[in-house]
Amino acid sequence: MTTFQSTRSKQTTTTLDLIQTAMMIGLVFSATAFLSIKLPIAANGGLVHLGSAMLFIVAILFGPKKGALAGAIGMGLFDVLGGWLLWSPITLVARGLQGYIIGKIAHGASRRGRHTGWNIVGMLVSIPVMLVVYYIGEGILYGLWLAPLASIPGNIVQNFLGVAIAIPVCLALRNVRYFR
Amino acid sequence: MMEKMIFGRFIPGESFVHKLDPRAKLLFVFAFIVIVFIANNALTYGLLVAFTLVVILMSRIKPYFLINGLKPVLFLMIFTFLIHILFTKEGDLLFELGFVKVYEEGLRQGIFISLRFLVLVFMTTILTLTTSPISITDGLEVLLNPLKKVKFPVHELALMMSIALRFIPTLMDETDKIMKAQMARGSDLSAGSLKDRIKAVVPLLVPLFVSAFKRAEDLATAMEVRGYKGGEGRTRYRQLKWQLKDTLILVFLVVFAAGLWMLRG
Amino acid sequence: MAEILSLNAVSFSYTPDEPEKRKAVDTVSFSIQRGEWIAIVGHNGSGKSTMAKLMNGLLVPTEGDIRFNQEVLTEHNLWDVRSQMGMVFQNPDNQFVGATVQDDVAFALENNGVPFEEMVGRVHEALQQVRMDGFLDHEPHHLSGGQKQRVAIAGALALRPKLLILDESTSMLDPQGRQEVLQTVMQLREETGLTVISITHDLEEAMLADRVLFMNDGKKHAEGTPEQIFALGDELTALGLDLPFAYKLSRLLQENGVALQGQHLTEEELVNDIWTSNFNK
Amino acid sequence: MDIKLQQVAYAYAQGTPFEKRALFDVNLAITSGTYQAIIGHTGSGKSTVLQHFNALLRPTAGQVVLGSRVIEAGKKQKNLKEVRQKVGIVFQFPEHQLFEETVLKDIMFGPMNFGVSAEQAEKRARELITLVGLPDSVLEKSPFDLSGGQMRRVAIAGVLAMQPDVIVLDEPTAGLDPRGQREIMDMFYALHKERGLTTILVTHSMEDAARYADEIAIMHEGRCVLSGTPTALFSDVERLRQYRLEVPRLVAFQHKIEQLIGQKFPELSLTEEQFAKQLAAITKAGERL
Ligand SMILES: Nc1ncnc2c1ncn2[C@@H]1O[C@H](COP(=O)(O)OP(=O)(O)OP(=O)(O)O)[C@@H](O)[C@H]1O
Ligand SMILES: Nc1ncnc2c1ncn2[C@@H]1O[C@H](COP(=O)(O)OP(=O)(O)OP(=O)(O)O)[C@@H](O)[C@H]1O
Ligand SMILES: [Mg+2]
Ligand SMILES: [Mg+2]
Repeated sequence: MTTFQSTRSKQTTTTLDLIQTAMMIGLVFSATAFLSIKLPIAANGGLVHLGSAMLFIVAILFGPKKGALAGAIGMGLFDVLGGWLLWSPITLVARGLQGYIIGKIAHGASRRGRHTGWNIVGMLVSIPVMLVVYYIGEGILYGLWLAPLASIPGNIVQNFLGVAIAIPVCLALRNVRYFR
Repeated sequence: MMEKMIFGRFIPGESFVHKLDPRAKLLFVFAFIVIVFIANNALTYGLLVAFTLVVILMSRIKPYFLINGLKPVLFLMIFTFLIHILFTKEGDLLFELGFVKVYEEGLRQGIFISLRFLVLVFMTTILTLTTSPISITDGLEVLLNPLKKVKFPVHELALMMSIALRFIPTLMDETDKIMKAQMARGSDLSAGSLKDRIKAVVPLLVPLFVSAFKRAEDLATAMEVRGYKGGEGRTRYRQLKWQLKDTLILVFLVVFAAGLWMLRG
Repeated sequence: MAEILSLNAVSFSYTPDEPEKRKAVDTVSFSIQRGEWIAIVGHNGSGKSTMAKLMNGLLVPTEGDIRFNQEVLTEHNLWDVRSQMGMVFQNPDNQFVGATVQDDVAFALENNGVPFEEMVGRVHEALQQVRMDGFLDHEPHHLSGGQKQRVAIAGALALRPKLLILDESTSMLDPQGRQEVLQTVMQLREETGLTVISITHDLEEAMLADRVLFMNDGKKHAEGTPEQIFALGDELTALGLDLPFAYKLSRLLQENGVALQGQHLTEEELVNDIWTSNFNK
Repeated sequence: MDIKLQQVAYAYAQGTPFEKRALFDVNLAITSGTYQAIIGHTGSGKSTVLQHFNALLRPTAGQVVLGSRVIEAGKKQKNLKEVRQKVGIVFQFPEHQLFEETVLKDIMFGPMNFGVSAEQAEKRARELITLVGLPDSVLEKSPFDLSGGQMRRVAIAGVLAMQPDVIVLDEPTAGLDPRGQREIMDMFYALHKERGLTTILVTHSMEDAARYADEIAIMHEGRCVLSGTPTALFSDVERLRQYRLEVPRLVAFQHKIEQLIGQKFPELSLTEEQFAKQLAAITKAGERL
């Protein structure tokens, strides 16, 4: 009976892991594509998508592996389908790294994403990494080292908005049975 | 409603390009991205543009959709164009406007880089306009298959992608519903100060996560009940058919690339 | 008739470390014969879904055992048993795996390694059985709830199961969708002799069954033909269920002084009794 | 608060290639204090209509009059909050809107968004939790630790806490067991009677429409094709069929009995009690003859 239980639950967990990751990819994609809030400031026309926020939350809740996959695939897929195919390799690396770093720091030393301070550290550390990857990637793409600077302010705004949203949402989700 | 916008990028059709195998199209586009960088003079860039035009014609995509696809990158194109014009200071001075000096080489580079961008964006847009997301996933899965040898989880990745795609419209509907329910309770993402708006995200995202999580549980259960136990021993229902024309267009692309190589300056 | 499935003193607890908490399923035993239609009824949280999950090994009993075709369900025969047991859940959206209708129906076949050529035939056959063969390439978000549930049934049928479990498969549907699904199941049973277990709150649905299991707080409260179960009367309402239309009405009529012979479960019986006892004297 | 829809049309995704017209020329007037049911085949536009009742959707043509507010197509609207506070909506599966740490906070969320003080909101929450049939002790629990039926009740309390004048219900009992369904429907009916709450119920259950509603409107393919009292509407079986709807089971049963005995009942029965009384009267009259 005990072996039955363990083999069964092993398959169940791998399947569930897979599907959870798929759902998180879907969430990151959706937030990138359709969810945005309007900022009073004019960067990016004022409309900032919530993809980064969603990615941060996923990485904090589920750790580095799912964080990296959700970021890389969720946003990479958005590039592929949304007409930004050329940028997708950059996104894949930048967002994958971001998810990984946040997840790693938030889940380091058995913190399991429950330590708000470390979660913030994770997010803050990931931001420059993302900016650098985009800078280098776009530099190669455009054949210029000046043009990619243009996307930095927008990216910064979007990332900091992500931090501002991820903090309260993660605090709230901690109380939910499924995420305890 | 929102769902249709993303998948709306794919426009079903019966053209030659639509009917190509997604693997062929993916390989074609990846190769094309590299080939574009061969061009370096007026002749080769001209050929690239002509080639792209032929593909556009063959795809029978209405120009409206292509132009639409261009919109998001238009700003970038203009921006790079200007940067080249302003900062490349080689060749003859063409004209001077106050402190702005435009050199021949700058103009040339500006035009070339913009053209390169344009053909790349058109070509990639055509791929997404003529290939359904699920075919793209199928194509990628098969192309990545050799990586299974090095234990790369190709099946899992493809399954995750296809399930994510399958659930995006559902998640969007859900988002819409939750947003409306919270709006009816007086919380609004699109009103108030920045702080208010950020606060209004919590009542939206928390239920969205909870529901996505429940869906994952339900779906995993349903999959297991239907005998899902990983990628091993599975057969495939979606079959891709490689046809002669798929080989031909790739051969043609190689010939084209060779031609470009010989004609480059 | 041969037994297809039985539960023998099965208990299950989601929180085994807290024995003081109520078990979700508490020493339940029953047996189902081939070709039977069994309805399981009971209030929200009475343990119906837990029982369904125990039946195909998604959960493992903390006590007792489950037999399929007289064989105890273990890790060794688990996947084999699952391939003979189809299951359709409540939420039509959360069980649609494929990108299109035909992909979804093929999913179980792919998992079981059925070769491509055979799959095509079986997918078409299964979709014909639920009358969804005109929808091969439709995507899930363009289908109604009832259509999705029929696709889910086809997905189970493709493996040619012996037993079909419906866990409140009609409860999220509108009346028409519900009717579509029920009719599909009834027709299937006639054509193929499929064994059906339907978990439901809908009494009219339960009336279709050969036998009804009435669950209360994880325990089997009663078992019998629909007539026997609905004859329990107020016990049903006290434990969260409702009374069938004809039963409720015949009681009210008697309270109001209309002469009737007794209780009635079906409309026809009631109509006949009203006629014979009052107008055809 | 009276509600009036005048020549209301609505199209989803208007102005895009995916435009989908869901309402055409809907006219509907709901007098303050009425219990109004809206029935119709799936996809007929019921949910779309009800989102106009508190300006979650704004008409693409025509106008919606909500008390003293007029919401007109094409005009910018300011301060819709005021309307939203007066019209509470219980959506289908309302438990999906729960998000707070505790049940108490979740119930307080709505009123506090509308400027009610914390003390006042808490007082309402404590009152309402009993009203929806839950023990006080759940107030301190996380809503996600409750059962499905309990979550549903908490979500309903969260809408009632805004103390709306009008309550709109979109199939509020879907998925509950029969007892739960009855309890919830009876609770809304009691609120309607005791507090004079205007109640708008969207339902697939002809039985509920017959039992509770003063007025019923039928939606069909984006139009409001018929409205009237339950008795009037359910007398015309053929007409309902046309809109792919059935009469309540009891009404069909009455027709059957009427045919059998060759005699019409004095009126159409909308509740079992009413039917029993009428039949009893007929049989007694028969005996006396
Ligand atoms: N995953 C779970 N973890 C902990 N407890 C659970 C879980 N699922 C169900 N339960 C509990 O087990 C009991 C039986 O639940 P079950 O879902 O089997 O009831 P049900 O009869 O199917 O109810 P419904 O009619 O609402 O579907 C309930 O008390 C429920 O709270
Ligand atoms: N967000 C949306 N985007 C596009 N079309 C929609 C949207 N919501 C509803 N529709 C369409 O509008 C029409 C009316 O839908 P509505 O949801 O109002 O119907 P309903 O009467 O509430 O149906 P049901 O009984 O199934 O709840 C349908 O054809 C539906 O497909
Ligand atoms: Mg259940
Ligand atoms: Mg609706």
